[in-house]
Amino acid sequence: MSTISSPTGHQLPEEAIGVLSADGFIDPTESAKAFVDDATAIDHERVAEMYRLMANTRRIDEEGVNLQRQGQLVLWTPSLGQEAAQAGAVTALQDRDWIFPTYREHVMARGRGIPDEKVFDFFRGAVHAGWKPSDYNMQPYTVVLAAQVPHAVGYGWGIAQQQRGWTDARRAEEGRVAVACFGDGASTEGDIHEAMVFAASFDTPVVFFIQNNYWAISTPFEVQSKVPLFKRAKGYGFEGFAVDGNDPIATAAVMDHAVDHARRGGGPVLVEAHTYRMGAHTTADDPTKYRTSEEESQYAQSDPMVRTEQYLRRRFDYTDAFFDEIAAESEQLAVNLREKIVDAPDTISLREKFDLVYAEEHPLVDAQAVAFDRWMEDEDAS
Amino acid sequence: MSTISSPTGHQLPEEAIGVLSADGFIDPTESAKAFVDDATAIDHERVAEMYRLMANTRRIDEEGVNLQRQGQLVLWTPSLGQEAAQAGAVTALQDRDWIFPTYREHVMARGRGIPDEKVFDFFRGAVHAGWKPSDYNMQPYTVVLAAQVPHAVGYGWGIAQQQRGWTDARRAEEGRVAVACFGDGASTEGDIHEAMVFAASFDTPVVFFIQNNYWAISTPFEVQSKVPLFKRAKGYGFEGFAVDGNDPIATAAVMDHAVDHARRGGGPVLVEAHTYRMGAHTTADDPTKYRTSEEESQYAQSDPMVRTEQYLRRRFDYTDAFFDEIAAESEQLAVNLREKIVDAPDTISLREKFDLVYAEEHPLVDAQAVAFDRWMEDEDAS
Amino acid sequence: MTTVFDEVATGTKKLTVGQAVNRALGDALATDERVLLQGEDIGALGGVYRVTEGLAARFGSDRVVDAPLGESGIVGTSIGLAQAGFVPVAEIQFDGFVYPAFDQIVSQLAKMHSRFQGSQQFPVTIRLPYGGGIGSVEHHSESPEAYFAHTAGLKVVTYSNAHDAYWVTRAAIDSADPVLLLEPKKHYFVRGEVDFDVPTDNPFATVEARPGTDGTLLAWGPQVSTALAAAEAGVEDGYDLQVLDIRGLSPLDMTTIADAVKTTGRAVIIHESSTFAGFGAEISAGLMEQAFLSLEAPVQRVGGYHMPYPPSRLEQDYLPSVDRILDAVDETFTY
Amino acid sequence: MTTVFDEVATGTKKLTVGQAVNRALGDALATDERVLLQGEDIGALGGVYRVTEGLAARFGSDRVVDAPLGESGIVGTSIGLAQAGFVPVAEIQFDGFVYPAFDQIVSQLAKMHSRFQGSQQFPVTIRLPYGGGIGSVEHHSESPEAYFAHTAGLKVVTYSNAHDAYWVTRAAIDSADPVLLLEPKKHYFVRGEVDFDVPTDNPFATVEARPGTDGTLLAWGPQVSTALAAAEAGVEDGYDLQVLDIRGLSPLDMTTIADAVKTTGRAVIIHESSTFAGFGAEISAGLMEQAFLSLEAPVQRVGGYHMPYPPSRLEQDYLPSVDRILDAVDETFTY
Ligand SMILES: Cc1ncc(C[n+]2csc(CCOP(=O)(O)OP(=O)(O)O)c2C)c(N)n1
Ligand SMILES: Cc1ncc(C[n+]2csc(CCOP(=O)(O)OP(=O)(O)O)c2C)c(N)n1
Ligand SMILES: [Mg+2]
Ligand SMILES: [Mg+2]
Repeated sequence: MSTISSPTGHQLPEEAIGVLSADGFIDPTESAKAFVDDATAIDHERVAEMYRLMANTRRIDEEGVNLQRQGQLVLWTPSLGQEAAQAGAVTALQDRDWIFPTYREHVMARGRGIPDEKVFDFFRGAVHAGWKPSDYNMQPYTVVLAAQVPHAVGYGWGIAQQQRGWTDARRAEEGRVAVACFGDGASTEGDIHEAMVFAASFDTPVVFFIQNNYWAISTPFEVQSKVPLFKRAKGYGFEGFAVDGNDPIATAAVMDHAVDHARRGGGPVLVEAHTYRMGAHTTADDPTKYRTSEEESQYAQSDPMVRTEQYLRRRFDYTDAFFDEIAAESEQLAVNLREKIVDAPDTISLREKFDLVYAEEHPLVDAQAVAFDRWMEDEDAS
Repeated sequence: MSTISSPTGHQLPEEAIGVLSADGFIDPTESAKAFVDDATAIDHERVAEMYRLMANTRRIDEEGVNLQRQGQLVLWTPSLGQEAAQAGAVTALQDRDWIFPTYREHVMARGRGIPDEKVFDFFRGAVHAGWKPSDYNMQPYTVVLAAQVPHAVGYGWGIAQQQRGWTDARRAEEGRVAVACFGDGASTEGDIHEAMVFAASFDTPVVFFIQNNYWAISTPFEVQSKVPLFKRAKGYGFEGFAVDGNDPIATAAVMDHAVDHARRGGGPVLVEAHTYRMGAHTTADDPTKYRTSEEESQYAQSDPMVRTEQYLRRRFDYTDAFFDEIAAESEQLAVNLREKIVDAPDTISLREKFDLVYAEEHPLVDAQAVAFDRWMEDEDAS
Repeated sequence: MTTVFDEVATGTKKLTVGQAVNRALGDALATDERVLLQGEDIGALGGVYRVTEGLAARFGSDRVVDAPLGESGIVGTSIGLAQAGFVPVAEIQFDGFVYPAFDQIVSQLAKMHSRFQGSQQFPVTIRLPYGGGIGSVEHHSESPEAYFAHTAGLKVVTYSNAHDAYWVTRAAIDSADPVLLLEPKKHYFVRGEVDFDVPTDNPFATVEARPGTDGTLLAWGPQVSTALAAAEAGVEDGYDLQVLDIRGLSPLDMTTIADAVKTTGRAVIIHESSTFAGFGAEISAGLMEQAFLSLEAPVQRVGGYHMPYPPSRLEQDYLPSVDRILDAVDETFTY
Repeated sequence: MTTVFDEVATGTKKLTVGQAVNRALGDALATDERVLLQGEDIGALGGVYRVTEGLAARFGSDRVVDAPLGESGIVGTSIGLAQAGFVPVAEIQFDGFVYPAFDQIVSQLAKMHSRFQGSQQFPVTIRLPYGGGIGSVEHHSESPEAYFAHTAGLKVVTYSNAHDAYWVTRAAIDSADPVLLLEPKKHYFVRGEVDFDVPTDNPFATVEARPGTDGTLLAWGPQVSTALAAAEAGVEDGYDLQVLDIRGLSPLDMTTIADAVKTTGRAVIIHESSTFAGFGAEISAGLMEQAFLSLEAPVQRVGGYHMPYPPSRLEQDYLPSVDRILDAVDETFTY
């Protein structure tokens, strides 16, 4: 059983659903009963796909740190250690579902087929939004903590209205779900609460997907809450689950259930994936200031990628060939990315930004744009 | 048992602690077990005092409505129907404890000895704050919903720090508690959530006292939540109780427990008093637009004042003499109030307000005050 | 108070401002099925001012929705509704209760179009009854326009009469951009002629409410009537004062304003909130930049004092008055 | 980055702005036991800019408190802490994260003293690192001063160098009124001389950062250095430009400003946020009112454009620059 007790005292809550041990054996937690069959029934293709997403992203993540050190990025937010949680979540969704991420959902972005360089355009300060949301049914990364969560609920409210009167069959075929991602730190923001109230009130098809990685920059989870966050759900009248977020099949099974529940019109669900931020908060952060290397190395032992690899090997007889191929593929992705990112030009100029402030005309913006043009010409001339 | 099922479908939650039937007999609810002894042990003096607070306030409340109709007030917020809840709460406190009210805690204000005219100064538009908070250890009425609740938590945090290291005996003698009042509607505001997180995080001696009167102006409780609000507490890691707020001794006993728990350093507690707003939201409101007279008359049957009177008569043999005396006293209070309020002058001038914007000097305010003086002189001259 | 209308309005009618808003909302709901209203108490009650009366009954409680009591939630979910293809019209019950939604308005709604590089529109309208002089308690009489007009990405508009109430509201809902629609609540019960023929001018432009040659009074929303009264009273003092009714604060029709003041040479700006760093400062600074050589005297500001909006018994001393405005006009004639 | 000091500062020292703030906070904690710091990550980490480094270790995690992640909670509980007798100093991590606390700041904290008729003081300081040019992601580079300066009851102050960082911070904490303390974060690592002798002037006053006779550049916080660079560069163009460093935005030292501009006759106001309804408008309007007859040319504003703060690769085109400032100076000489 994959219980972790950390130096700061955290431990998977007893209600947490976990199926795999840290070394990839099937060893369900007490609370996993209802999910063991579903989790272990997940076919090897999906587990392999999760592994691929995790491995590819981890390599790109590493590249994010490198590129930032080399001055190519203004910032990078590692997803290191949280890959299983995200892979479980994103593979539970249909393409038509919408994801409302924080700034760390790199595995989910990959799961949506968003090209790495679009994600990186954000981190190299070229744009505020790396991709066109409707191309991938994924909202761009939001930086203000929790702010995207009411958006997800509003979106869910809208689709609930559009789907009113649909048959169960049609819901299953065409029904959409919104997934609102946030972290343990963000859970304290008032917007999370209002979002949950609205979601419950309007029976919106929203899954609140919390990655509790036990840290909000330097602030340990204990400062935000003394009890796990899945317990909040009951207070709003919907169901909440705690899952071992470093266990890909447990997370996938619980997310499958949550998404299905929402899709059928059952209203919101909360899933708290207990994971760990193995890296720094961002490249600007220095975790040695606030946590011990013992804690870090302890969590390294529950590395979700190792666990997934072990499971594939043990249960599905995956061999080196597969893992080598993924490693090579990941390496190639990193090479491709570097090529696209290193010394890449601006994707948009400030002049073009003038035209994006409003959809309609705005005389002041227009006048400033004209002045800006003139100014730029003068500058070029001088 | 005093369960109420309303046209809009509300019913006391099964977890609600109730001791008295609607006609004042001892008839505890299932969930009342742990509190029956304490509730029935409340001595007749306290019950009588609660009755006095309730009756006095109800008469003044009526006068509030009258005075508003007569153009003497800009607004009045009736507490009609919520008197038992407030009486139970305020009599559970020591004078040194602090109350952070909404705009409807008239029984609590009376319990604190705040003169009626000070409360009314607010409602006649003379001041924003009717009384000096530190004179009564009660913050003035706050109009922005929920905004006072983080203040209560901050205050509780402060006193928790000041009381660190105190012995249990000293806590019992001198320890202070903050009571944060809010309604079912306000419970949706993000500030309530952040306040609860902070309270839990810092183990503050705060009692969250919700008067769930089932309406937020025209919005029924069902829009805010499909489950009772006391259930929120568990999600933050502290205890929550539902109580029949129209039962004075149940409310008193539960509040005694909550206050005691907080005072001993046990951290926050939530008490949801289920009551009913028998009157209009304010004198500007028209409840016929959104609720039926059947609903109103059904709730009239659980009038907390009737219930308290019946209990005093049945259990403690109180007779007409007592009730007549209170009625006469209440009448006299109303007469006194009218005298003080009708056509009362301003308590403060705009000129004096200039000096209250900042505690320290502010050249702009000073300059404006000088200009204002000059202007007023000119006006008087012309 | 409000009559309930069944068809999209045509012709000309005498309505109160509140009725005109009601009609505008009804017509928007009737003509565009994407329109969805949400707010506290806007359903069965019809809003605390009855401005949405009858709309829930006519269009269903799915399209005219009583929201839970969270302003940030109201604006935040409106953003999501827009992403799902709706045209949300959110009501915030009073001026003083808009601040809990400040982040969602200023940092999210206003920035989304620019953040998303124009790939998605956010046609959210936020209706905000504002202004004082209504004898109410704290937080019910504020004029927060300066906080919002500074915010790029947001349009901020208002009006002063029933006709404009109808057309500014329609235009706000039609706008592809988010609009903060400031409703002068003390005028809800003031009656005026509404012409339902589609107007030829831009409903957000600044218009002349009264011609005049000696000086220009600049006002918006609830203070246009005070400005008009001052201009009227000024006749006795020998002043022929022009009054401009500023409907769009952002975009601000600075061309019309500057042209007018260039002609009269004198200007007094009137608004209810504190003058310090208030929206009047922008107009004064704009006139400095665009009409400097034509100014006979410094532009004056008449507004609230640098204090929180006072208790209602004191509000008449706080608010701009005819006398204070004429005093400021006098001041411009000392130059 | 920051050295940890053990005693209250004396004499003169060369420190970065961040170190000066650290020292000011430490000295305040050491001299007044009512002082309590709270904010996100200010404890063990010492703040994301290490400005509070060492303080939790020195004064205990009871007085230097890692707050849960809710800005409204941080400000709201600070109000309650003040009621319990504390002198709270709350940090909001970045400019763009202050808006969730807007209601508690603008509608509660700022109004409490007036609401309570002066019966209670609210000496809460809100430290807010602000401003751009630091190459960061969205919401980390904003200048929200206009939103706050308009708010009566609040003091809004800033500074541009290490010496003032120390004394403005001390004065903010000492103030009996709530203070929004805007910290120019791009200067945290800029070093300067700090004189720890108690200053004789008012730390919130406007001071001359450079004398000059041809025109006055007005700036605050992060833009004072740009103004000084422009004045320096202006020498080549034959301009002798004065630079004023505005430390208090509210109260604004308008007397010093007007007197200076009366002498030079020309003024350019420089700030980072959008000029439209920005704080520069207040200064321009104030000069209109108080220096009209001395103005040789309209006061100019150089600031951000009317758009959300852009992605960092574009920020140098967005921010005021020496060239744009000198262009505005040129403009004043066309009159
Ligand atoms: C409203 C707001 N406040 C503060 C910040 C600064 N900040 C960025 S990330 C972060 C910690 C977030 O922690 P958590 O929600 O647990 O997510 P994680 O970073 O661990 O994925 C903070 C305080 C912010 N982005 N938004
Ligand atoms: C932030 C905010 N939003 C809206 C309002 C307007 N308003 C005043 S009272 C009220 C209903 C409050 O309901 P509830 O909290 O249940 O308290 P009750 O009035 O029933 O005692 C509303 C919407 C307000 N005062 N503050
Ligand atoms: Mg986290
Ligand atoms: Mg209620």
